[in-house]
Amino acid sequence: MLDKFGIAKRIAKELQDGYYVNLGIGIPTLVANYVPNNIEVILQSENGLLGIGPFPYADEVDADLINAGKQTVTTTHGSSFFDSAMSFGMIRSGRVDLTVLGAMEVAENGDIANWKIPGKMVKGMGGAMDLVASAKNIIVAMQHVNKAGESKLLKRCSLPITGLGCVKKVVTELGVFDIVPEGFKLIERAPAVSVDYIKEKTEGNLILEGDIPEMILD
Amino acid sequence: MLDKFGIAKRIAKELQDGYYVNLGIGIPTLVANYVPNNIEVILQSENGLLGIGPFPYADEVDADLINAGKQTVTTTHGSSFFDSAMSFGMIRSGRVDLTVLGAMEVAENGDIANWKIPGKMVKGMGGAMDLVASAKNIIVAMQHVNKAGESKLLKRCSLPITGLGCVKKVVTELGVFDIVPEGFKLIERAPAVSVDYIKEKTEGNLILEGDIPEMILD
Amino acid sequence: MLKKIVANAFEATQDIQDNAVIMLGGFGLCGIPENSITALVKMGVKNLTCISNNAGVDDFGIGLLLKTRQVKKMISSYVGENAEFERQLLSGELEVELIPQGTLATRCMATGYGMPAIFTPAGVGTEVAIGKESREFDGKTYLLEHAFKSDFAIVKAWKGDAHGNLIFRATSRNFNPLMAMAGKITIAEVEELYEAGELNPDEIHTPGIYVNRIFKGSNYEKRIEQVTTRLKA
Amino acid sequence: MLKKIVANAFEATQDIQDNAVIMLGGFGLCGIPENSITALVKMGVKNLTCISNNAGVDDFGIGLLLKTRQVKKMISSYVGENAEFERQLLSGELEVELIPQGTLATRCMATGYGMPAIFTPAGVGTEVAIGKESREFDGKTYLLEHAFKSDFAIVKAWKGDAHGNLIFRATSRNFNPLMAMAGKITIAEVEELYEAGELNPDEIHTPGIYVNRIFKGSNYEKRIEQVTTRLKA
Repeated sequence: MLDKFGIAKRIAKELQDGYYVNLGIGIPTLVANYVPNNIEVILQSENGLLGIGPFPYADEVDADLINAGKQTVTTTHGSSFFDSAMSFGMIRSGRVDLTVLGAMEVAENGDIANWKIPGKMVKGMGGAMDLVASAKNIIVAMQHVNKAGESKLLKRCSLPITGLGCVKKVVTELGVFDIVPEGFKLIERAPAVSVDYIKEKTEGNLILEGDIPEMILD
Repeated sequence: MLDKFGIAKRIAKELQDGYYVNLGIGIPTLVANYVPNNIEVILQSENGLLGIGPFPYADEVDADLINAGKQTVTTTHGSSFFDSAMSFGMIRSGRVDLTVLGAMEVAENGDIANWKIPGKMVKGMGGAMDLVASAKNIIVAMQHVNKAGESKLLKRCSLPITGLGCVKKVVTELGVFDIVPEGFKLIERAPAVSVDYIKEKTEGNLILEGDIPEMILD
Repeated sequence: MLKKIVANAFEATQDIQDNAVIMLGGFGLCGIPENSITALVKMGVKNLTCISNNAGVDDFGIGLLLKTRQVKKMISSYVGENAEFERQLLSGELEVELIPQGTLATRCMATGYGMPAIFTPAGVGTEVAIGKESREFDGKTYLLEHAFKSDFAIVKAWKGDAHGNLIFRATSRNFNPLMAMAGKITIAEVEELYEAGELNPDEIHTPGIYVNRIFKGSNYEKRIEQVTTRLKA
Repeated sequence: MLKKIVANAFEATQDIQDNAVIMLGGFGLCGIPENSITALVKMGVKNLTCISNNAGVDDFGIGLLLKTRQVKKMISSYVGENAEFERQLLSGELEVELIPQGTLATRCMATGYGMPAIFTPAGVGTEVAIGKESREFDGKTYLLEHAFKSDFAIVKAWKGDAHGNLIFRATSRNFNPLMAMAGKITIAEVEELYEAGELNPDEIHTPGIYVNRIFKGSNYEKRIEQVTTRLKA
């Protein structure tokens, strides 16, 4: 089974040289720590920054320089600033190659729910609805089950939807799943996790083709 | 009767302190020469400049700095550059206080024709259609009659329309006309021009109320 | 002569009345018009509708206006950092309209660009789409979203000049230039105020035509919501 | 590593095929991609559809592509400076679609912003409106105008860097940043090419995400259509 760092590490293997990537808050943000040394990836922050650098040293902290999670960050070589309309323009026009975000639920048809729990204080969707409606390649990073132990990979989302049929891949502590027309296709198992265990924890249609390899995280 | 400089001079009296103004090619451009000394007017060029300065001295000519008429210009204190989408954004959103442009025909309902003569090579509308569709205050500067001696202040435009019901005022060599619901209301006569002469040269409905003063150009 | 410079936030905001619809620039606490918010609190203007990506925190930013119950309605994309906000919302004292962030940004731009409405795919199939017109282009569905109407836009810039030209710094740009274009009356507070001609025309983000009033702000606190740092190696 | 830098205009444009739809930045002869136009002439690619505000003059700019009969169709707002253009148009060799300048600019922006269509009042009631959908908002009529689709956008900037970030100078900005956002593949030629990190992130007009290829141009002529000067007092 993977911890959150393992999930981030596995997602980092999806990165390709020259990719423009938007990383959501939470586990997705961790992906930045595992970008392979031999490739260059440019991180987009939807408040208006291309080229997010590492967190600043204490004496570099700049109130005017934050990411979409409102954390202080730095720039890198080749960064640019722009307003939020252009930022979502990049997203809507498909210039961002990969979007990684968290979710409360993902359905076997690629629907995602990650912004609202009825009966709880609603904090808002932020940029999530724009991202999921526009990004051409969306990977969800999340825990496989919720705190009550219920599967978050569902036949149909039970929570209010953030976007329709948009998720391409899900990475959880149990494995990697491609969303295909028939449902969740198990691509890789997490270390020491059995197919049967994954089956038990997945409510949505699970597709098993041939021998499912265990993932290699070097 | 006015010459083209007189027309420009008369239009300059319409300028108010702090106005943002777009001046078309031809007589309108001359208006810039007669801005009263005690007011400040900012000229917009739709290719992407706010704050057009005078023509450059010979040793200042800069190929990257032109107006919408493709003439070399300069900047002034407080100028800014922007792209053409923002430029027309300013125009469409009503931020430009006054637009002065030439015309082939103006109709008594405020329609304007100034971009195309059937049977002749069509050069294009450039920004004219955007300007007339959006500007809140449009003054036309033109000759009262065409080369054939026919009135250009018409009941209805005969040439292809540039915009509908948009002209607010017309200044010709003969006088100043407000466009009101009933037609062309003569506001001022040019020096030494009689009301009867203006009547003779105006095809559209001419409205004469009371004594029409002769204009004063100081 | 252009008379855009005013003395301070009080002079800039003095004609903002009860029930006004105001836009406030900033993302989180980054790039917010601190001086103007303070002035609005002191003036006590009531029943405001605030269009702003966020709602501040309990004791800073728009949170200050919430604390004094001056806000009737928030139009935002994310409001999750504010306990007083939550209390007022749950008690029904406060109305909230949540809008996807890109839609919020683009609806501001639409106003500034004289476009009455825009199409965006954000929110298709969700409750955001309820009651909205949708339309397909090239096989993809979009929602029709309307340009914002507001009485005032209040923005914060780094540098400004007497013509109202603005330059923003780093990610404090965010919604500021968009809202600057969208106010019926736009008020800009700046850290550094220059004479006309002192700013490079190529570097201006908001041309002065969009700005009605400008003043040099003071005592910027520039609070940070989440100071995240790394250790020196 | 980002591999956007190419050696020259030939390398940048080598995969532009016959029948391609290309956007070319510039207003008049100001800010046009001179090097790329020369390369296209030398390559002899044919039946191009060119989206460009103007069509150059007889012996410069897009006029060079017209002279060699490489252009099938021009989509422009104003084409009035070119005798060869006129000849081809009248003889039926060349197709022309005339579009209001603001509509042309905004349709480029729409593409770059992922908006399938925009509303503009330009052309309402004119022959430009024929066959187009119109719609009223707040009592004013607008035309629905669609985002452009093109295979390549070719722009000219003043400064650029290895990430494709671009800075334009004075009014040579014009359509360049708009078209840079609108190409399926965007090619930028620049007067000065820098390493990543040498440009100030606050001053960048076109973020590199929109630019696929960049090269340092050479021998810019920067011809001026109308040199207008005043005399020293």
